[in-house]
Amino acid sequence: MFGQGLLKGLEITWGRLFGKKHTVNYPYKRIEMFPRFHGRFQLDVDKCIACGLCVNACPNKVIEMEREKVGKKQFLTKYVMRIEYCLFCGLCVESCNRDALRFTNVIDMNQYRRKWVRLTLVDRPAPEAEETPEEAPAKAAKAEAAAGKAPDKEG
Amino acid sequence: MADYRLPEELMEALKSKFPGMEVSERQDVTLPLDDLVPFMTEIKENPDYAMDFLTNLTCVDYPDYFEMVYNLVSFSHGYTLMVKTRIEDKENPEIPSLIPLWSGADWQEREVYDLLGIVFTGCPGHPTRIFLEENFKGHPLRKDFQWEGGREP
Amino acid sequence: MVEFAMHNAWLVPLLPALSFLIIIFLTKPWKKLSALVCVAGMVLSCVIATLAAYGVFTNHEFTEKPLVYSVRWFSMAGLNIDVGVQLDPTSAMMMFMVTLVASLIFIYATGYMEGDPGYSVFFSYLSLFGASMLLLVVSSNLLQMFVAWELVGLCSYLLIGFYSHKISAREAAKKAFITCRVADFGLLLGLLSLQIVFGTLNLTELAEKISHFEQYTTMGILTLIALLVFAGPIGKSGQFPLHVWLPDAMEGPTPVSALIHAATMVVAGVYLVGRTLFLFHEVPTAMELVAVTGGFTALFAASIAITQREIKRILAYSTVSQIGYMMLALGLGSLTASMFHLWTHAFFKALMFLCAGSVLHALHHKADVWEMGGLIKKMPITGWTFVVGGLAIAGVPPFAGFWSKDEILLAAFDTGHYVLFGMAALTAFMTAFYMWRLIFLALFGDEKPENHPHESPLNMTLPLIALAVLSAVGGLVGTPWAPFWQEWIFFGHPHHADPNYLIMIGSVVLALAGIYLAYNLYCADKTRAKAHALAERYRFFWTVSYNKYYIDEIYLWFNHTFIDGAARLFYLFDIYVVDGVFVNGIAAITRLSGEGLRVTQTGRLQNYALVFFLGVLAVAVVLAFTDPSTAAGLTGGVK
Amino acid sequence: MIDFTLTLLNSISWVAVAFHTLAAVVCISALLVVLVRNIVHAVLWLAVCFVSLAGVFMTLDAAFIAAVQILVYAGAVCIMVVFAIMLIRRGNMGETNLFNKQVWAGGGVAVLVTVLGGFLSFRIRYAGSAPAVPENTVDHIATLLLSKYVIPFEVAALLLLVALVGAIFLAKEVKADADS
Amino acid sequence: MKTQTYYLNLGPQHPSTHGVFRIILELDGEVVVKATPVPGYLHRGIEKLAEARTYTQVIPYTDRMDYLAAMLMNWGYVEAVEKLMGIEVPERAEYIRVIVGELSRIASHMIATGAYGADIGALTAFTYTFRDREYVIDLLEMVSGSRMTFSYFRIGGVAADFPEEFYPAVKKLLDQIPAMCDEYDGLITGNEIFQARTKFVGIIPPEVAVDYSLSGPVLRGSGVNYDLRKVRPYSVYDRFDFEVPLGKNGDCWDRFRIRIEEMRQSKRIIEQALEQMPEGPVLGKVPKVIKPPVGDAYAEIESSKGVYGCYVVSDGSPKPYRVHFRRPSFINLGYLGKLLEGWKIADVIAILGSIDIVLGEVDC
Amino acid sequence: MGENIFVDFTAWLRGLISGLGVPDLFNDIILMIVKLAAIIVFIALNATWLVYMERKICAYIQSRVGPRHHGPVGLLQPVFDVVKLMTKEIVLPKNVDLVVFLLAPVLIVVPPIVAYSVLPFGKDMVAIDMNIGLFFLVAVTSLSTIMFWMAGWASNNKYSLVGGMRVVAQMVSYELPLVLAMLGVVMITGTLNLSEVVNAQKNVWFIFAQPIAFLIYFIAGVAETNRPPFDLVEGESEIIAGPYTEYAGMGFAMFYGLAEFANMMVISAMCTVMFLGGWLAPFGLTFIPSWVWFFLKMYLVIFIFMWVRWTFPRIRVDQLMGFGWKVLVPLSLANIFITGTGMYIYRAIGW
Amino acid sequence: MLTLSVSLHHYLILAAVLFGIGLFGVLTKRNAVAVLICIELMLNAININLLAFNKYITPNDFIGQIFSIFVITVAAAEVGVGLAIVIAIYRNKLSVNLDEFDWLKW
Repeated sequence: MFGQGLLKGLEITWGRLFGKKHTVNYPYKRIEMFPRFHGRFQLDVDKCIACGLCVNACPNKVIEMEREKVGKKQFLTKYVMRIEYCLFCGLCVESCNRDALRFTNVIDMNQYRRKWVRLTLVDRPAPEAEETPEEAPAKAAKAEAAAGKAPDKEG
Repeated sequence: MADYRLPEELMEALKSKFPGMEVSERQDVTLPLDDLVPFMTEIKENPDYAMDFLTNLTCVDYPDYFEMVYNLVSFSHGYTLMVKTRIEDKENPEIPSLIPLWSGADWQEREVYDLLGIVFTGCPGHPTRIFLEENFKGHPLRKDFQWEGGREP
Repeated sequence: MVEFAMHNAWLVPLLPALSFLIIIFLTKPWKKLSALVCVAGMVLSCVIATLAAYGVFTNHEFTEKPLVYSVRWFSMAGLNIDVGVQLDPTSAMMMFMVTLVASLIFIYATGYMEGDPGYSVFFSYLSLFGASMLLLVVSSNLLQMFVAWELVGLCSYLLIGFYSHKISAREAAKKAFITCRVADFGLLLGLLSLQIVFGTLNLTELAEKISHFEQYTTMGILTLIALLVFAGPIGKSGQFPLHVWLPDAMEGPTPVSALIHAATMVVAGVYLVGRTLFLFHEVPTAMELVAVTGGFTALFAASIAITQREIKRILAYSTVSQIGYMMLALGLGSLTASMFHLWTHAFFKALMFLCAGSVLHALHHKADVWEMGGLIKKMPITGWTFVVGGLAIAGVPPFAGFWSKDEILLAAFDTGHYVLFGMAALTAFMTAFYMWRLIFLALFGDEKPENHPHESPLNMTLPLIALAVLSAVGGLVGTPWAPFWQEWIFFGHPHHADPNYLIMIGSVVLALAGIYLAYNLYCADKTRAKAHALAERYRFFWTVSYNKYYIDEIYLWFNHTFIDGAARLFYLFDIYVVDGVFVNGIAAITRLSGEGLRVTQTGRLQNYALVFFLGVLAVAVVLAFTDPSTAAGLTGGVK
Repeated sequence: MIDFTLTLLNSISWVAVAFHTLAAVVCISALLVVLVRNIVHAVLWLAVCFVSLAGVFMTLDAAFIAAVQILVYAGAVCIMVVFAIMLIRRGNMGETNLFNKQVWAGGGVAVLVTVLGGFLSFRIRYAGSAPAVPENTVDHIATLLLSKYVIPFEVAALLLLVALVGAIFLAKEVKADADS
Repeated sequence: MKTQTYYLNLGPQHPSTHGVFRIILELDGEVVVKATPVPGYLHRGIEKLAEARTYTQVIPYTDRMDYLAAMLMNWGYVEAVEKLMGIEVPERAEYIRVIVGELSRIASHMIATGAYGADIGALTAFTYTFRDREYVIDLLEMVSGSRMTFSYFRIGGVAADFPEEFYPAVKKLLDQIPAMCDEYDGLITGNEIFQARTKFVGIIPPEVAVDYSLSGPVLRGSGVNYDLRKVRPYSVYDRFDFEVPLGKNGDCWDRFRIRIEEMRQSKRIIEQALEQMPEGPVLGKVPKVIKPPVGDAYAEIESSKGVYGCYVVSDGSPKPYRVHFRRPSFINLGYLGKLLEGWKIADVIAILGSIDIVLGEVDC
Repeated sequence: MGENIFVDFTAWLRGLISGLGVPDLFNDIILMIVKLAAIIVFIALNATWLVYMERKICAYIQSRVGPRHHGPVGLLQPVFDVVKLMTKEIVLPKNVDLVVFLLAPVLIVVPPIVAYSVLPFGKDMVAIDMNIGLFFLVAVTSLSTIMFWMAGWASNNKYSLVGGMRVVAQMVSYELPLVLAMLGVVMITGTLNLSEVVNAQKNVWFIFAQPIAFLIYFIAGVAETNRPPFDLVEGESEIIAGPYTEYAGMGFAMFYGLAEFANMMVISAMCTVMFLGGWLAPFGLTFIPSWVWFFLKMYLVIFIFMWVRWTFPRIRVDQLMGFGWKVLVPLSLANIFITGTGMYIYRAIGW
Repeated sequence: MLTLSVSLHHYLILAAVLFGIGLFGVLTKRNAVAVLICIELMLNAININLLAFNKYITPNDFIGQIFSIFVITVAAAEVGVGLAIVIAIYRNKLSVNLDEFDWLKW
């Protein structure tokens, strides 16, 4: 009969009128994020060896890394993520051998101005060099080479 | 995985008909440019092949030539076939259009013209750009395409 | 019941007319329904006609005094035209015959026309024809009869040209129409003269007045009138020299040929002459002319029929010939014999046409008899009924044709027209010959392998069987030993001729001789060498006969020479005198004055409106300021 | 002074105020219909004119006619006209309601007609104050329409039907010719 | 008789073009005389970008094509690279791919359904499907960490195994999917007004559909049985029992209805996949730096919009020499101009919505 | 208590003014202005409330909760909306027909306001008790067509133009079944006076006596107010916003908020008066004032409007015209015929 | 002295003025639609007269009111047909300028 579908629709909406509401009163109430959520980056500075793998892994050249050689170790002085270009693909996190770079569940990365969006994870001066000449300089050089060899400038 | 390639005997028949064609080990067919339209007409119209569905059409810019790639499917037999042909003229690449055979080639050819600058002849209204604006200079997917700009470092 | 039928005989033409209207306006999209309406109308008419005929034939007084119901159609000073129904034995017989044959043919047509795109239209035409023909039959008035006469002509035209996609059909339709119009013109003149001279067209009054025509006119005028009136039948009944349209009319569908061009319409001429026999009776010259025309036509047409090849054409010439027979009988003053032959002829000729139609239907319209053969094995019902028809027309006793033909021969012999009698006898022989030639060629002999005939469906064969029965026994109403017919239908007084056994036996012998000759030439001899040899031997006669005596060609030549010449003359007159002086001269004057007035015609609406309102203003001012009461009246009438 | 004003004001009837205001609106909007250069504006002024005319009808104790006026003229006729204008739209609507060459002649005739009409209207004499119009006019009109004037009523209905069919026929597109 | 036509510029910013897409309509009254689709407002040059990335780095870019079914976009690309390199994918990874792919398909079809409802005017349906899609997206987020651009696939497998809490969640969702589909059916599909709007509108005859290389629900709506999962099963699709819903008339109604049916079928596939899923690694033996041999490969999968193909050319370096994507939305859109002729403005929306384009994919 | 609160207030005001020695004429005028102002305030208040109600109902139907941040449960949301819209810039596009463009949103609220003057809100609560009230109301509401058209025409935008065409076609077409449906009621009551129509429903509401007419009236009413499923005038997925495409700020608010809801209220109020017994109390619950009943019923109808709106898709323009002319008009004519026959039988039996 | 009474003459003069304006428009407008509009004005002037006479002279007969209903009916029909003709002409000539319609057949 004509109109059956119409009545059926009305019935469904009537049911929904008193049904469960799915709205969450954001920002006062938030949903739990899943552990794997790609939120704001977090860099465990102590774990980071400034190897530059993440820089290489990034498809969009988001990560800017500056390091200084302090003794036999590379010392991370600046680690900036240009989040405005970030794809949140997770390749950098995946590439990190030391588990230093991680995602958090924090989603509030929005800023009022575009230039504030940039995420500076580490910005510190290099400490005075503690002479540790027994470390192999070749390893560091290799790391530097890897860092320098950033992906080509895109066409 | 089942095999969806063209059976040997059919391939042999095609070979005898088009002597200029080369078949790779994956049964991909590479044709001289002149044989393209007769070959395509044959495999579309001949009920033994009945390649009625042009899945994909694209082009690759190799240093010495352009290579057109066509992926064809036959609904009735279930065959798939990849056909390639080379355009040696890098300055003014031209190739006959396949729109008369498969209307689905229309937009794909326009895309190839737009991004690689291959001119498809034989159809009115072509070539027309599809993505980029009409007065855009150059064809971005060519290897020699240079574009000034991009984001700040 | 019978009373009702007799007093409401007007229903007989009305019912088919109603079916015509119903089909045209309502049921046209539904083919079966249309056919049903058409057949039902005619069958109902048939029932009424049968009852009415029964009433007439059981009551003797109508022979003397016909039952007439009429109403005034229109009247002017000196001219009163009635329409009405006249029931007397002749019209009752005719009515019965027409409705019966028509019913059967309509039923037949439902099968024959199967699958035709114009199915419904065909049946609407058939209904219209039935109505017109019955109107003609029942007319009490010559003008009414003329109207019906023209209506049947129209239907004939429509039905001949029914296969309008065929050029030949269109041409034949035009030919029939024009030929009949030529004849009808004469008839119309005759009727007008009758009206002018006698002041009435009512049959009864006219009969009354013509019986003492000396009070009104002279013999010469009356002769002229009779000849003019006879022109109509010559055309409609296909008498020499206006017979040319009838064979061509076979282009129409076969039921049409059977109904219109064999059984009913073409005999309308005979019927008309029969109805107006009181006129001809007073004019011996005209009577002679009628008899001679009839006799000659009979012989002439029969001689053509001998050599024709197309099945329907042979039958058509046979029809012409048989109608000539009827005319001959009329000319001899024997209404009885004429009507009797009309009656029997209707049955067997309709039967033969329908059989021919059945054959054509089976052979997918292959018409040449030489290409047929052996059909009787594949189509037994059609074949055997055809044979019955053939026996009837050939005049083999006791089939119908024998009795009626015998009556005519007897009439000719009795009145002493021996030449005509000889012609009639010869015709009878030739009739038997050509008809059996047809039968032997088509039905017997070897089967042609390229033909795949099949028996027609039931709704086609049933009418055949019915008509075959009628052809077989239809003549028994008028045998010399039981002359019911002669008791009823006569002119003047009943004519009781004694049976002349000599003539009877002679005619049978002639018929059998014709059949035997045909058998000899066309059946016994499979190769038909003898027939070919005969044709070769009398090549001239064969050619002339086969080309129908070149009548059509003569007419064509006549047309080209005389009529076109006259037309050229009139054309010149029209160009120079009518156009040059009258038309263009007056136009030039008009144009000149128009050019002068054109300036005021701007074509702009608002311009006109402006002038219009100026006029209104002027009128209002005049009215308002001349007489206050007028102004008050203008503005509302309140003081 | 206040007393005088009050007396004056008390003497003014509702109807008089309404009539004069509405008459002014009617005349001005009608003039604008003729004078504005954009046909769309002309139609909108026409609507104003019709609505005010409905008001004038109200002052004539013809509320029913007033409603009919609004419904038919303002509601239907104006819509029809604007629809027609939309169908015969052109780029610039600014110059669509111009005068033709006979503007002075036409104006003269119109003024003459008006003056004559006004002059003639003063010739009418009627019994000073009008008798009261019955309260419920609709009943009377309905009764009359369906009894005494039933034939004109039906004829009018027929006329409307014929006009409807005619209008559809005239304005119908001939699709067969449109393929070129 | 002259009739005036006029041009109407539908888009690029029009609510019903599902993005930035423009159709130049030549109208006679409300009837479309000629329609010229103009894509390209979202062209980002992904194919060019891919030439400057390593093979792995291309994966996030494929997400940005059909961002409503990003998993499927990943899949086509990694399939092509795996074909090029001849990598064997672990079976568990294949099952994971099937599950997330079908979930992605469900999410995509939910959007198509709801957005089509919104196009036709039933806004409530739109919110319902988005509400339900959130639950699907939640699952995908659970495994991949993102809600839209998952980048979950890797060459040779997937990025990570399912977390433990995934299994009960997906079971719960699967139980709800029939009810969800019934709700859409009740609210939209069964609605007489909706049927009047979509039935026998925008009819694509099957032979035309094949001629124009249409695919996916658009092709199947015309009654052509061509679903790669059945016709040329890739991955492990040959192990599942499911049906390919087909349309009869090739009208908008068929195309729309097929998507709801496909949701139900996807649910069946996921159930079976969960049952059959073996244990094992989720990433195959892949070298650290992916350097395929010189050559080319073309692989196809059935995405939610149709046949999604990827053609990869390698010159032996770690970066692809050329990547081409055969995007179903783009090719399905190729017939739009012809299809729209003769329909009304409202039908334009209905037809465009029924093709279900994603502009990110069309413009690439 | 409450039953005669408005009537008493009017009487008191009249007494007060005449007590000041103001002539009757001006007393009338002042009262008129007061009534008019009351109606405008009433419409404005109701429209804001309806904006809120629509958003809430929409949200609830869509499993959301709707506005809830401004004021208790978001009650002040429409106020904020109004403030925002009033302070927004009125954008004047190029080449618009300026006067018409600006006049249209102002005039659009006039017909509903005028229509309210004859609506009986409660017992004896009617501004002008016209004896052709129903007819007057129909006539006045038909005027709003031209305002919509003005907006669509003046915008100089093709979407607006298409919307204008649609609005004219739709509103003119659906006026016919609307009026014809009401004719059934008029036939039964034999009067055009709305108060008498309400009084005639003392025994049985006309929704029970004229169910078909009610249905037709409801459908045509939805179409008259340009609401879904007949909202193809603004049909945002097709022609953006139809005639209002180019409007911003207050002009937009006049169309979308004020005019739409005012029209909807007129239609619902008419529905209440004609079919739902107007201000009559059901089940003898007369202790609740009549005007409360009136508003309850009116809001019930409005709720159904909203419910329907958020459930159904939009229909196409040819289907709209076809439905109006081929279904509703014949159906309403049949209803009139049935009503006439029924009345004849009724009288013949002589109950 | 200010008199603000209303009499029959007031209405008649209003009608005359309205009629005059309408007539002016009919005679001088170039646009066919405008001419139709002005004809409507003239018809309305007639209606004023009818109703005024009805009120002031025969208030109980309602002839004027009924007649004005007929006038309105006829006017509606006239506008419908008139506009249809205008549109038909426009389709053929792409013009509604009455000055160009000086042909009597096409």
